Amino acid sequence: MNFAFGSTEITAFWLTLKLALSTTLILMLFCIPLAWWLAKSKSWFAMLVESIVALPIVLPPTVLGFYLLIAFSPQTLLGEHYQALTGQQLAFSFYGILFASLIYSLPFAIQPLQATFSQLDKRLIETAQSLGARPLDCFISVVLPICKNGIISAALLCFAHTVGEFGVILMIGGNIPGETQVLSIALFDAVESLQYEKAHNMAAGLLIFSMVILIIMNMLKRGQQRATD
Amino acid sequence: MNFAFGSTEITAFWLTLKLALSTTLILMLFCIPLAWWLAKSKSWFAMLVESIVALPIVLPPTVLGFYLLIAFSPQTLLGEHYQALTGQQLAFSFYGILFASLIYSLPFAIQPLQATFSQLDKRLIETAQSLGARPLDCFISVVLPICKNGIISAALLCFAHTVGEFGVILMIGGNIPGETQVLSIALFDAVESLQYEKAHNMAAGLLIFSMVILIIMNMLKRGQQRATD
Amino acid sequence: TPLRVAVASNFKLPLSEIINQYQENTGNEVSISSASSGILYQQIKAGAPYDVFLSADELRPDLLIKNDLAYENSKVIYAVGILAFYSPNKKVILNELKQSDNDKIKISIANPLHAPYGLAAKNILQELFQNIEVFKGTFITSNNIASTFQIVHSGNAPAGFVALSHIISTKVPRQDYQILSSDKAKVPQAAVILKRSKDKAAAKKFLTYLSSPEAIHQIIGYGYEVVKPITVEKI
Amino acid sequence: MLQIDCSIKLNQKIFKYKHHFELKNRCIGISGDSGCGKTTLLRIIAGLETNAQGNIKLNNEALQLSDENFIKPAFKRDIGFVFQDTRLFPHLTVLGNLKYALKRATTVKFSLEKVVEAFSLTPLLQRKPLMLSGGEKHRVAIARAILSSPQLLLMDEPLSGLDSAQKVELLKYLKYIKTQFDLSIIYVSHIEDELKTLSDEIIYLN
Amino acid sequence: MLQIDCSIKLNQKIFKYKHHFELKNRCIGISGDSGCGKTTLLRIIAGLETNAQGNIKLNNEALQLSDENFIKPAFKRDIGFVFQDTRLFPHLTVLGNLKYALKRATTVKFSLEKVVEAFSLTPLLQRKPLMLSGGEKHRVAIARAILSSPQLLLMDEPLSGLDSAQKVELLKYLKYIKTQFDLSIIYVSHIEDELKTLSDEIIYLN
Ligand SMILES: Nc1ncnc2c1ncn2[C@@H]1O[C@H](COP(=O)(O)OP(=O)(O)OP(=O)(O)O)[C@@H](O)[C@H]1O
Ligand SMILES: Nc1ncnc2c1ncn2[C@@H]1O[C@H](COP(=O)(O)OP(=O)(O)OP(=O)(O)O)[C@@H](O)[C@H]1O
Ligand code: MOO
Ligand SMILES: [Mg+2]
Ligand SMILES: [Mg+2]
Repeated sequence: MNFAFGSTEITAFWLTLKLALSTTLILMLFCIPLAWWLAKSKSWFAMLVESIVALPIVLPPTVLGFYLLIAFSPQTLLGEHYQALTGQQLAFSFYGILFASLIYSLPFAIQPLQATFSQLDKRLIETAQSLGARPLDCFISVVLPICKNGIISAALLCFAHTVGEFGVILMIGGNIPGETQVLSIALFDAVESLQYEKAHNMAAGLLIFSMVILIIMNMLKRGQQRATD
Repeated sequence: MNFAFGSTEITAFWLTLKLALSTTLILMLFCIPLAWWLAKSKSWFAMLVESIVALPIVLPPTVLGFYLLIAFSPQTLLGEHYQALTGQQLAFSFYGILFASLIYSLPFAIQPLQATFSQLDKRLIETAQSLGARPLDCFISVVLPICKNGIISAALLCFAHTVGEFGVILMIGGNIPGETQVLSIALFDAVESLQYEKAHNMAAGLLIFSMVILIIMNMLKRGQQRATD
Repeated sequence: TPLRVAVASNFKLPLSEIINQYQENTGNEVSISSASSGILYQQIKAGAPYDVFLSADELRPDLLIKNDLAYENSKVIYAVGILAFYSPNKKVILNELKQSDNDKIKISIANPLHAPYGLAAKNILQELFQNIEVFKGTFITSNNIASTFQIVHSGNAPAGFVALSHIISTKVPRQDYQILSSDKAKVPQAAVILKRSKDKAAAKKFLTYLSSPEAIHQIIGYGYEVVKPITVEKI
Repeated sequence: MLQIDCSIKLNQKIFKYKHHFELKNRCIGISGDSGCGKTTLLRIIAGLETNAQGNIKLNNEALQLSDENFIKPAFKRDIGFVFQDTRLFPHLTVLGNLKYALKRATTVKFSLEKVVEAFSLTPLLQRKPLMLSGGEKHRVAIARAILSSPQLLLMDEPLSGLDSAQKVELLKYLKYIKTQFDLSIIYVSHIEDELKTLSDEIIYLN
Repeated sequence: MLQIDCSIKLNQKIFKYKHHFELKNRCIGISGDSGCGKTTLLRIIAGLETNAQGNIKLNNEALQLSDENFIKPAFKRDIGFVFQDTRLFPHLTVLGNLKYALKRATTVKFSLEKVVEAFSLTPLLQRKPLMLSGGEKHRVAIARAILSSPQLLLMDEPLSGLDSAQKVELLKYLKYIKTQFDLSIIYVSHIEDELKTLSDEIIYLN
């Protein structure tokens, strides 16, 4: 435990960036196919999956964290297998908070993706097929570029949401610098311990950093839009 | 206050429902026009607004709550005017947490809406104009129904996100039964005070309730989809 | 309107019971708002409509008094929290901790930066090991003492410095914990009456009730100690 | 009477239009090579090309005066448009599409029943556009534009998807309503026959 | 050789197709009233109507055998389609659309340059579809389908947006590639002239 200040914030910043990027990347890879299936399928099963996948938003983060804590403990299947496989504990590790972030941000990736996909003109898919494009090819060459805006939107929500994530990580992170002490936790710590100036500085930094990311993403979106019109 | 179990949760449940419905309704009314403007406008100003509007997600909820608490205090402009106008305090009141929820959930409404709108076929708007539809008429009779899925998605995210909202309300709500003690706070209280059974029951109830809402919303979406195809 | 009491979350359970009795005896209504002492403190500074504040430490009530938000002579120590070393099945024995355990054994602890129980734990460790910096990789810091307990209780850490009150209210078997009797393991919890209270008399009456034999019985039953009979001076 | 003196730049190329059409219950046919700017002309008249510069007057009422920075918005111009790519509203049934136009007509000159009959749309009324054949879509698009009862109707290759029998019949119908219902038409087509049958005057753009 | 014995239910109505087309470097013209099921026939052949029941064989290779629950997916059928509503990819330029087809051709029979020249697409190559005129879109759609070098090319009223000069020229070109490049065509149109110029056999559906 590091009781000294200073480089704490910088470590926390990099950790946050790493966590947010990993979460966004993994969620996009996983959710794009899932959302596509959800948008196309009309079955009751798909509807059920869609609803389940949205559930993590309604659980207060700290409560979600509490249940994850129980799920991560070495007595459970998940915790036990993870420990057997890696020799490490899931809670209080980077992979633990990554896992939690994935669950927590899942709905924010799925929802916009699905809305985008369901709006796609299905005739263009027929066209790609008639030109000999296999399903995956068609998806990559037609669906993804046309739905670019929705995908960027989903990635944006995921990223920002993970940066601001707090309650879950508070529960299962253990506040370990360089491993689980993300910016949001460090910031809250500062508020709690009455170090207001430090808190204000960090909040300002977080906002400026996020603003930059958001502006870049929005520029991408707008650039794309202009070209399509 | 009633210490017998049961009625606390029921009060909290109704309060949560009221808060989530109000937030969703107000945000939809406000964000639909805003998102439409954002999706259409290519100006730098719009891009800036878009990025600012997304900021609340990156601030950890408790930290956002901390700053709102400062903003709400009767020493500030906002707090002072509110108190002068209503004779009441903004923090620790239902309107206070409603205001906070609105800010907190804003990005979750804007993002999917904007993605949806930007995907709309602009030729249909020209068509409506040529048939004599005024801009508002055109928006209501063409844009909204065609973008229904994205709008439902946005409403869903807002609603669910408000139900699960925690950190902000904890900060500025003050945990007052019937006024600001929403379900998520009551649930956290139960966890904090080690009343696990109570916590499990409430979490289960929350999940079932949300599941029902989500399934209904998804049915609406799917029904709509089927009819359009 | 009921009397509004803001209570640090670690004391919410005993307080609920005490208030049940209090309402029965006096007919006066009391409502509870609970959160961590840190959050309650922020809220009070922002004008929260509480009458009485039961903190988990002495620092925050003192700060409120300094800021002229609470009556100086209303401050009382309503309970003294006791730190315990909790390790199910005695996986870790406190006195046998070695520097070589660093990184291998995880110990749950409340954040000493702002949680009073965390500070107490840090002090104890310092007393035992002088230089605790060598245990860098050992500690898992939580934001409050309830999560500190939950982390051990759920099996995610083999041991932790927790509040005795949590051990007692979850009926942890006696062999799984060790009560730390050093003075440094004590956490005096102070209460104050807030200046914005509209009903000082009721607040005072309630605070006085906290030192009644019935209340003390409850407080002790939950694993706290009390200091000399508390009296609320004239305010 | 329609006076146009406009120009517009598309893809670095400037398209210039200087025309004076006598309209009153007449049909002006417009032909010209593909890509010569026929659709663009109609779009300018309808007010859909906001980048156009110049002046337009319809029956002495100004639709656009660039000098005065005046441009009447499309929805206020009493001008109907049958688009080359039909553009039916996908969320409405055929009936919904027709009613959409009818409700927004400034003066209702046509009855829904009569138009539905003239275009043989009865069996299609409850269908969504995605369930229509190419020719069916074109018929609905024309019927919809007529039901909005415009002063001037712009038609961009409206009969391209129809079979010969239907073409003959609809041309007859258009001729009939043109004189009976005080309607002026500007009709773009590549097909000489159609143009000759309907138009009182044919103009070749290039 | 194409053997079809299929039926499909659309809007409670059953469309039945029982045909035997000799294809080898030939063009089959198809005509019929609007809404009689021409597009539907092409869609079934292309494998885009998954609800169709029955059997289809192309040059003795099965495309669909309902008894054996076999249906060859559209992307595996070596069949090109010029859609009535063009369907250019909006996110790609004209060149992008053409290359899209070229890249996915199983055997490349046509060179991009030659086709671009034959359809006079050079000035359009860098434009997005939204910036094209109606006729230009149709030309790109035909060129794209040809560049995918299919064994069989299905064309649904492909020349409807073009001017007469272009029509004549493109019909000539289609005739030329049909014989030179081992291509079979099924050509749907309402216009007798077109059908007669191109087709070796004309079939009237109803
Ligand atoms: N939105 C646009 N942006 C840029 N250029 C455009 C746009 N729309 C059309 N053009 C170009 O302007 C020219 C005229 O187009 P227009 O649609 O008016 O032609 P047209 O005479 O209607 O042709 P057709 O008979 O093929 O429909 C064409 O070369 C076209 O490529
Ligand atoms: N997806 C669909 N669902 C239900 N009915 C459809 C669908 N597509 C077409 N139809 C109907 O099936 C019939 C045949 O349609 P098809 O598109 O094959 O006609 P077509 O011969 O190509 O006509 P056209 O010459 O007008 O293009 C039409 O009456 C049409 O309304
Ligand atoms: O009740 Mo506390 O302030 O979290 O120990
Ligand atoms: Mg045109
Ligand atoms: Mg057709």
